Amino acid sequence: MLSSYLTLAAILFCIGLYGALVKRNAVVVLLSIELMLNAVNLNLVAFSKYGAVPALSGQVFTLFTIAVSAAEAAVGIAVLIALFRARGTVNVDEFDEMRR
Amino acid sequence: MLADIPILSLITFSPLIGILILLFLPKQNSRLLKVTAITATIIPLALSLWLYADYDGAASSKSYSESATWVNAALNKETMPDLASYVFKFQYQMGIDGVSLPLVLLTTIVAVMAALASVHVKKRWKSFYLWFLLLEIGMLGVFMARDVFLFFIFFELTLIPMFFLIGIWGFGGREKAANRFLIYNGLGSALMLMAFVMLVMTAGLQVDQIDQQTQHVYYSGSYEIIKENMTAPDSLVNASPESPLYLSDTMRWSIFILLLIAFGIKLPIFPFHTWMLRVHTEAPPSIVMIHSGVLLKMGAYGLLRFGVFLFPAETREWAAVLAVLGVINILYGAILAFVQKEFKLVLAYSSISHMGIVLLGIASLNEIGLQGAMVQLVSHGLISALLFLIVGSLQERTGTTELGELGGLARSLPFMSGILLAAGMASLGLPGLSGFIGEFLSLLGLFDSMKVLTAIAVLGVILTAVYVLRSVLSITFGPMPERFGALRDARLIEAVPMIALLAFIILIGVYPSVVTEPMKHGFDAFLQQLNVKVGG
Amino acid sequence: MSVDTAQQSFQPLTWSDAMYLAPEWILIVFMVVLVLLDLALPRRAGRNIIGWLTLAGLLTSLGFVIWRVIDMNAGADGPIRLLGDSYRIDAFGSMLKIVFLSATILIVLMSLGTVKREDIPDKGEFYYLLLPAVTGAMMMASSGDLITLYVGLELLSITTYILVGIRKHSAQSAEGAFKYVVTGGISSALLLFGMSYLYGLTGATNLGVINQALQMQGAAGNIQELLYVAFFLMIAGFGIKVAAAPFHVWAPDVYQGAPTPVTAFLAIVSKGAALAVLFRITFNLLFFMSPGFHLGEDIFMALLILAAAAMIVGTTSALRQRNAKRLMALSGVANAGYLLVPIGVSIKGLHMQNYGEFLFYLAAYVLMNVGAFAVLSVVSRAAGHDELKGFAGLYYRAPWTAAAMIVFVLSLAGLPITGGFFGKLFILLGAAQSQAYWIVAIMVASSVISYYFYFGIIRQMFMRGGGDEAEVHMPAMTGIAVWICALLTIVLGVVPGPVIGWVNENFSIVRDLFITIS
Amino acid sequence: MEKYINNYVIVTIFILLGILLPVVALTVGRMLRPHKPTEEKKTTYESGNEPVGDGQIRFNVRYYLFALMFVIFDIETVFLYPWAVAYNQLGLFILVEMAIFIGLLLIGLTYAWKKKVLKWNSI
Amino acid sequence: MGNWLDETLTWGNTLIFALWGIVLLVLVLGFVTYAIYFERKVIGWMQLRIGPNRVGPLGLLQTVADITKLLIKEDTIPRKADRLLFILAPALAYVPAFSVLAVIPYTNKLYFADINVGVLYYVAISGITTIAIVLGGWASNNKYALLGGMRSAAQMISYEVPLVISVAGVIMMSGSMNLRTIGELQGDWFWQWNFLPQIVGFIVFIIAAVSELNRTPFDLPEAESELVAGYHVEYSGFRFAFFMLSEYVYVYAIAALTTVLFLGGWHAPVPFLDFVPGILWFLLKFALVVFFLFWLRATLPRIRIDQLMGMGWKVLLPLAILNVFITAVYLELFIKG
Repeated sequence: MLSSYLTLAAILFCIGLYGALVKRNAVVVLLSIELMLNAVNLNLVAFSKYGAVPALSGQVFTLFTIAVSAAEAAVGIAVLIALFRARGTVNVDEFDEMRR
Repeated sequence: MLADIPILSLITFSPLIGILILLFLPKQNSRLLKVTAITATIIPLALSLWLYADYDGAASSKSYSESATWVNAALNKETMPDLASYVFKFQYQMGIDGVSLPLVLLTTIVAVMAALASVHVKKRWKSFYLWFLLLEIGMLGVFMARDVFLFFIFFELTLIPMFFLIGIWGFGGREKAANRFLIYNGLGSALMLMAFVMLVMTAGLQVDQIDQQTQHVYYSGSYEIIKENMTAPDSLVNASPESPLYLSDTMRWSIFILLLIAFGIKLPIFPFHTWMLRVHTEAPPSIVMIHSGVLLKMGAYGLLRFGVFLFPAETREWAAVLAVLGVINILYGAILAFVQKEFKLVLAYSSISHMGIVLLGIASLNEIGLQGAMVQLVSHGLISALLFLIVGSLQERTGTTELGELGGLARSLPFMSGILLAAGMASLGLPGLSGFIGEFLSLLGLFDSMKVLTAIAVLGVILTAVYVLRSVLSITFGPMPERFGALRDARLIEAVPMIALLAFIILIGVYPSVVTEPMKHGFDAFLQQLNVKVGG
Repeated sequence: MSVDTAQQSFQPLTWSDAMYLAPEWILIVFMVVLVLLDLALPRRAGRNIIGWLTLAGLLTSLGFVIWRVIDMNAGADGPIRLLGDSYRIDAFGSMLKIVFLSATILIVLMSLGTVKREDIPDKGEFYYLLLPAVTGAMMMASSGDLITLYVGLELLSITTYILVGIRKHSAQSAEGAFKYVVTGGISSALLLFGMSYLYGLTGATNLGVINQALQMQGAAGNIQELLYVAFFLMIAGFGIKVAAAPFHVWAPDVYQGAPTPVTAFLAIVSKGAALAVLFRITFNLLFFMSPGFHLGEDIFMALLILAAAAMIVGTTSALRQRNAKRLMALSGVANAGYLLVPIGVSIKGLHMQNYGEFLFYLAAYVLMNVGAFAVLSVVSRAAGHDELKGFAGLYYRAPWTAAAMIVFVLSLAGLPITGGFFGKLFILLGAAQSQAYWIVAIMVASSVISYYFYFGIIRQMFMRGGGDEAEVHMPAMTGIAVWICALLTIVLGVVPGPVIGWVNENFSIVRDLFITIS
Repeated sequence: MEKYINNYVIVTIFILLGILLPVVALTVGRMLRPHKPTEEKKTTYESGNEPVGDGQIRFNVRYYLFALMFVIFDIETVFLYPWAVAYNQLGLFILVEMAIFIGLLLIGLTYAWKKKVLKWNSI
Repeated sequence: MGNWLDETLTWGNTLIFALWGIVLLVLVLGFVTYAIYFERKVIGWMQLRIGPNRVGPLGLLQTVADITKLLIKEDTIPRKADRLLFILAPALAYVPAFSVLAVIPYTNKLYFADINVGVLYYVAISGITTIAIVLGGWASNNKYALLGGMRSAAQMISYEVPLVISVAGVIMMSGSMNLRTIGELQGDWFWQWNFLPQIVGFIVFIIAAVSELNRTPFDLPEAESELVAGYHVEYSGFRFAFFMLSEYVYVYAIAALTTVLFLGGWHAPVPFLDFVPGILWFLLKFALVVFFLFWLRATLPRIRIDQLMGMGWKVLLPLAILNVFITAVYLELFIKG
């Protein structure tokens, strides 16, 4: 039971990491990060229920993770809006103002 | 009498008086600034002469040591409850002996001469002299520090002023020269620091037994403690491989080689010399006087004190290597000096060549050779200071130092040409002048142990004569370009240091005991140590 | 087991506990008041009053922290443990808090002089957002539980995301903020993923309990691989947060995009807090290991390798940098490497003053960095850009500022007699005492390489420019910050003994660093 | 334990039924309904005018702001609900804690209000 | 139903659960059919019209005819539409609408899933519908549809917040998120039901619920005068029917939820009326709520969008939070030991 949850979480995490590093669309990048965080949540909840040492703290941790990732997403989107206003694009490749 | 006052600190920090006064002087009044600065350099000279007069061999070196705890940082001793204290002790410890005294004197003399020669400086006098005096503090401190970290701090203290002095007041390529100087010497001092850190954390541990239970344990950078621990056969460093402080052979060799490279860069030893050429050509002449006259000696001094004295066995094993390096230096320097078209570069390579002789003297590992190395240090310091003093004056007048463009100056500048000739003679080792004594003693010392190398080295000395004569003669004699006809000979402010330096050169040449006398028994302990090691 | 521990570890906060949290409360209360004040003040009114009040809040909080430290040193009660050890008020945390608060105070001081409404439209927000950010850093320093640790981390991160992008009409600022959000998000995801495994394998989030579980299970050896995965994920996460190579790529862009005071905050408080947490976690979790179980050694070695990479990459890539802020970012990468060394060498043989070394260098780093950034902000204001050539001829334009900058540069380069020198020296000595000579060599080498670009600033100030550039006006508050930093840098360089001695004597590894469950 | 699983089996069944109905209905519908596409039928509807430009226009940023507000306040309930459930069993301090928590959120709301995030002025 | 839940899971049991689900599905479809009829009749009555009266006796088959018409109507998908999402959206709108019904209890004995986080489940699943609406608007590639979808999303998320927070008061009163427990714990007298002690929460809940349903006076997303028909302008045939269907299923769900949360569920208003079975009381209250919703539609005009958003954030949200506090303080003072 546990291992299937863990595998799913690991796969989600890897997809998220891949997306965050590779995707061009800034919104997709943010989504990928959320995906990674959700993989974490899955892990935590699975462990708290089926882990070797089941304990409630994992679910508490999940609540915090959810809340914090929401705040992070909110700030991320806000920043992205500001950036879109300034640059008119959400293509990550074009965010190279400072390398020039 | 002198022993009652902290004379060493006084000497070292006396330029500080100058700095403080200079800070409050107006920026534009160059004359006032110069006079103040020159006066400020005379104070340490006077004090060091006094010290020299009072110095009485190895016996009095003890009475001149000063020591105070600077940093006393408690270390965490949580798991060692029975310790009364566990600290890292970093002391302000100054001392003097036969090896450092001549160099201190050399420093103060050259500093005065360089200050006099600095009249050529054209801009930003105030900061020039501030850095200059700071540099002097650093140099004096290096020769007197008896704590490895204090030594390191003074060593680094010479780095920063030099960087500014070269970078602001130098010639065309000054910034590059300053950078090179900084990086190479920084590298050298970093390696040195690494070696020191390794030394202190092993050989620097000292346990003071207060009574049966209580112990004071401290790490110290004190040279005496390190030397004691390094050389005593039953110390924690040497005795048992189980001790956490034990220095294995690999460690010893690593530290030794680190130090060799560190000071080798400063000296400079052959592959590490490139930085110095640029400094010689780009730095302002008065700074080159100091650089060539004193700073290079710091390398030799450090090698002697920390490399050779702390690692007698390793030195013994590598004496041949050192000697070979010395010979390479001599020949390489001489040959390249021969083909240079720029007088400053000739002098730069000549410095490399002469420093090779110092290495030979050290490699001989006997009293004569070591004394020779010391005399060579002092003598080369004076000679190169003199040569660069003249170069500075020449360059100011003719605007060039290319050998091809100079010539026949004996006619328009008879006095300076005369001095130049004399300096050249000293440099090539004419008997009766200081250069001869240094080379002769070093080679004599080396001849005892390595005859073939000595022979090759002598070849190098002959080459020296060739390139020195070639360049000096081509400047003083031969056809004179038209435009040099109306040059003014040395002014008083230039003539005084020239004559003074020449006087010192002759004095050492005629009466070498002024240098060798203080160090008469300076090497005894070391040589004894060496023999014990070899014997046992 | 599960229900019992959950019941036991659940200890609600009480009123008396809440009093111990006074420094944090004060910051939060000030923030709330300032938010409301900012909203209430008319649009046209100046916002400097908010800056001053922020300063007041920080000072009050600092006062309470110091009082707590003195109070705790006087008694022998041991640390104060709140909520089942998830929040600990001990010397480890309190001393770091002093550093963080002081750094923030200096940053606010420098901002009072240089932050103008033209470039930061929401000046009020800029000031009061520093308060939750530093609260987050303080939480991180005090936490003994993965959850509080994470919440603190994110409180710090999220507020700094906003701070980086606070010049909302500037494309650079927004771009920097976006990059920071993305890397920050990835880093916290990595961190959390590692933590989730750690939690899963031990069933606890409390560091002390995890340690115990690891000790018991470590010998069994059947979970080693996952533990390695967990720790390496966490190291990667922290690596991004502290901007240690190879996880540093974001730093130059973000530092350049952010307003200078924020850059200083990122370089100092963010980095310091992440390092502090790393310190606490590694020592707590990995220190007592069963024989035959090399996790601890391997992780400490990995940290040292990370440190080495940071030092080498940071210094070498700074060599070709022409932008002062990017340069400082890369210098920060190298400094993260130096600060990782006392963590990575761990406690070996006679060497156990890691915390003293760490804290001393951190303090020196705070001073020299705030100073350098303060000068940079003034200079770039005069030049209109933050390229290195803005420093050209500073000697003619503002000789005293140039002199102060020399102090900072020397300290950054690790030359005597400055705080930076002794900071590095103590770290070197510690590493040598642990016989990690190779890291000593790398540290020393990277210091030398760094001379080149640090002295590049000096070259610009003293050897370039002919004095025809615009006059540099040093605002009074920034000037005060600069001179406080310069003087303290020198003081740390002249008398480092009392400082590091005080830390070493009042910091007990067993009492203040390790979380032991009773 | 059985009850726990059974409950979620029911939930799953409901979800499956929810999916099934559209699938079935649309499939059945496909058999019944005519299929005579013309170009005109497939144009986008703009009240009978020729459609102008693309339909997926850039819309007001305000929507995003509301989305942000929603995210923040909705997440609040993640903490609010467990708190509400456990409220009767815990002491006074839990009220204070939640007061602080909600107080901070209200300040956030005030902030948004004051910064005119909540003001709707166009489509 | 309750006793099935305690048994070990077998294929047989699963089948039984599935059958019960289908029964409910049929009932709900029936409800929707006649709710529409009822709505038209009620509104007609209120507007002094007759309402549907042609198809079947009393027009009872009117809705059936409508549905049949939709079923056999040609289904067009605009060329510019994003085909996959366009097809997906109606189904996605409907699935959560039906799924939330799983947790609603009808009496103490009659319920389906009895999960401990019932309220949370309802809130979480119903949120998905918002996505479906935005998706439908976006996939249509039509300006009106997009704006309708965005407005709808903005409205729904804005009102979800007060909706969710207003329930917190009820949860505090019962100390549980299980809907059955919440229903059960409400007292025997009608003034002990949650709607009176929680009057603020109740009002906020009702308003927010109406808005969640996109019904008048909050039916801006479908404002014909401004947006043609809102997010489903491009939909026709049975795809359109599913949007409508989910709206009416939500009417069912909300009415049932209101009954359970605030109106005492299956309890009789006074103890002596206990002899009437609980399910009848439930249906009565349920019908009342449904009627109330239709009544609103006939009575109130549509409000402006700025008023709508302003009311959600500036009035309902603070009120809901205030309600939580009042409840907390009340419980602190009078109930907690």
